[in-house]
Amino acid sequence: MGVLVDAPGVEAPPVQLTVPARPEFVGLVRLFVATLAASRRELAEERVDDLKLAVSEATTNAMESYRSAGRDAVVTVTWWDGPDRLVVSVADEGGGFDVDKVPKHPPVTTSERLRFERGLGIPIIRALVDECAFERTPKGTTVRLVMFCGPREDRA
Amino acid sequence: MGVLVDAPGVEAPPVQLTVPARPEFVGLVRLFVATLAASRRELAEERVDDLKLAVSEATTNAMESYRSAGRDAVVTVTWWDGPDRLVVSVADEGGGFDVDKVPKHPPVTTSERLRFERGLGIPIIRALVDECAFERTPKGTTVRLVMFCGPREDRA
Amino acid sequence: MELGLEVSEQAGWTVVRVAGEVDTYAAPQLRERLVELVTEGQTRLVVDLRGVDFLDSTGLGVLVGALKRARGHDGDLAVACAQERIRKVFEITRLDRVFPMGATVEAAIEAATSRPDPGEAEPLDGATGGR
Amino acid sequence: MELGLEVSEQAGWTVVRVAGEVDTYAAPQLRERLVELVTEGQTRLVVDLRGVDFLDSTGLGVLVGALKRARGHDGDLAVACAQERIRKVFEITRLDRVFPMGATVEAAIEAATSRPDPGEAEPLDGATGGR
Ligand SMILES: Nc1ncnc2c1ncn2[C@@H]1O[C@H](COP(=O)(O)OP(=O)(O)O)[C@@H](O)[C@H]1O
Ligand SMILES: Nc1ncnc2c1ncn2[C@@H]1O[C@H](COP(=O)(O)OP(=O)(O)O)[C@@H](O)[C@H]1O
Repeated sequence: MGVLVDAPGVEAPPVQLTVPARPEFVGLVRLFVATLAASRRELAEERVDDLKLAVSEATTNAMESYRSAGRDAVVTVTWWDGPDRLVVSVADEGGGFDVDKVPKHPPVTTSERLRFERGLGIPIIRALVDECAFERTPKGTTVRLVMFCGPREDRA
Repeated sequence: MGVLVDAPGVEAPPVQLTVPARPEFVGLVRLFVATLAASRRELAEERVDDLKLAVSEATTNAMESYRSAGRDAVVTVTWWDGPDRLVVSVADEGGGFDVDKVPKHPPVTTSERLRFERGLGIPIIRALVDECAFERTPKGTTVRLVMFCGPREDRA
Repeated sequence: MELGLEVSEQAGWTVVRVAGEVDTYAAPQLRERLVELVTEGQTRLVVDLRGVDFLDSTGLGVLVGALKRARGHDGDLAVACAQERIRKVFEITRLDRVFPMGATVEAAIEAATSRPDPGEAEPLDGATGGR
Repeated sequence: MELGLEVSEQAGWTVVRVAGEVDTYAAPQLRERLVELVTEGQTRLVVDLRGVDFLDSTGLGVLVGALKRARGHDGDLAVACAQERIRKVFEITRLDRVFPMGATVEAAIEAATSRPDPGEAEPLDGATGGR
């Protein structure tokens, strides 16, 4: 499943959640992330919140990628629990985009800035996770987010 | 996807959660069910609890079906939100069984009863949901649970 | 999730207060504790489920096993349970006819002590003290 | 989940107390309310986010849009926010330099009124009253 996931010690199988590409399901995705992250007790609460927000942003983008799609559009969120990292991917088949061509905002110190209500999702993702990658897939995008954390405690 | 699911008005796509066949993930399955059921406000809290317990029992059985399985064994829980019903399936590839051949317990009024610590899951499922079916699949079992409920409120 | 398990004494009974979700993940913790207690000779047990949010067939199975073990040592195992939701699981499986039960620890002990013969291995009909 | 939205008055400002999760699902409710208020002429707004558990880029976008609208009518939009978690989202995006902000409604109003010229369309450098 790509470079990040073949990282040493990441065990199969992952946990996976597939939701319809509709805004009312993004809360379920956050709950999924928060619940799984909470089982890594060595991850500070603040970083759980960071990961939750990053995944939420990626999921919102994935849902929006289907703007003109039919009723069977879905977003798939996959969670790998590695020994030293958490890896989450968010996949859509909404047509894809080139992350390097996303326009940048004017600086916040200019009045121009207020013209833009959008375009904050990817900057937020980049600021919050330790690694991220926006991969093109045949029909859409897979965003991979990585959060490093201390070694996993053994579960009972 | 089978008779129950092709029921009139059940919309595609479903919501789906796949978890490794390990006991620590059954709580996540319950959270998934409770969260999705809560969005059907016309479903009484008691019935949400009933569905949660029934799905939990089916998931526990699905996990146990893999007793001797490798590390890639998973259980897939699928949720369909129908206009007049909720349909949940729990699928494993743990080899399957014949539900009609599951032994019955001696009556609770005899001392024999105390010899059996197991065998309560399927009776509990049958008691709690409106319909259930234990289907054999090529490699395992799919349990389908149906809960009737009032017509869906429109979401904002 | 770890189970909360606190042991105390009340009126000559050993009370095990359980908190959390008693499912396939957590049930082994409860089993281990109950087996330990019976092995130590504490055979008159009340399992206080009032702090339990969820109980499934695995949890019931642990209680049945512990009841058998306790009665095998001339003891008993009573269940304190106030929530309709948890009580329902006992009713569906008819195990409310097997366990002495009450809505409080006191009521559970009362149900156990008013049984015709608490040392006997089983209720002989549906009309047990626990109902 | 529906958003909680309560409107009140304080020191000549219209305070919108928001509760819940401001995400792509709920943000339209907030946008609608803020647009309504500005349209009614309530252009000096404090959005009180202290009861908000989650705020994402969609929520920020709504606030930016409402700020632009309010300033376009010689008003302003200040943000009250006490939780580190929510404040962080403003800091990451540097929008803490755009909005007058405070940990309480009073402090948010104070930040807005001490800005060099609250009616102006933008802060001209990083040292705005909101920091
Ligand atoms: N999964 C995706 N599929 C298609 N396009 C995307 C995807 N994610 C982001 N984009 C594009 O990148 C742009 C910037 O994304 P983002 O920074 O999250 O801001 P916003 O979503 O508010 O526009 C989006 O407007 C969209 O055009
Ligand atoms: N998904 C499944 N795959 C294989 N066997 C199953 C499955 N579900 C149930 N069974 C069989 O049916 C039996 C009875 O199940 P149940 O009533 O839930 O009690 P328990 O799981 O406690 O034994 C199980 O012991 C098992 O042999």
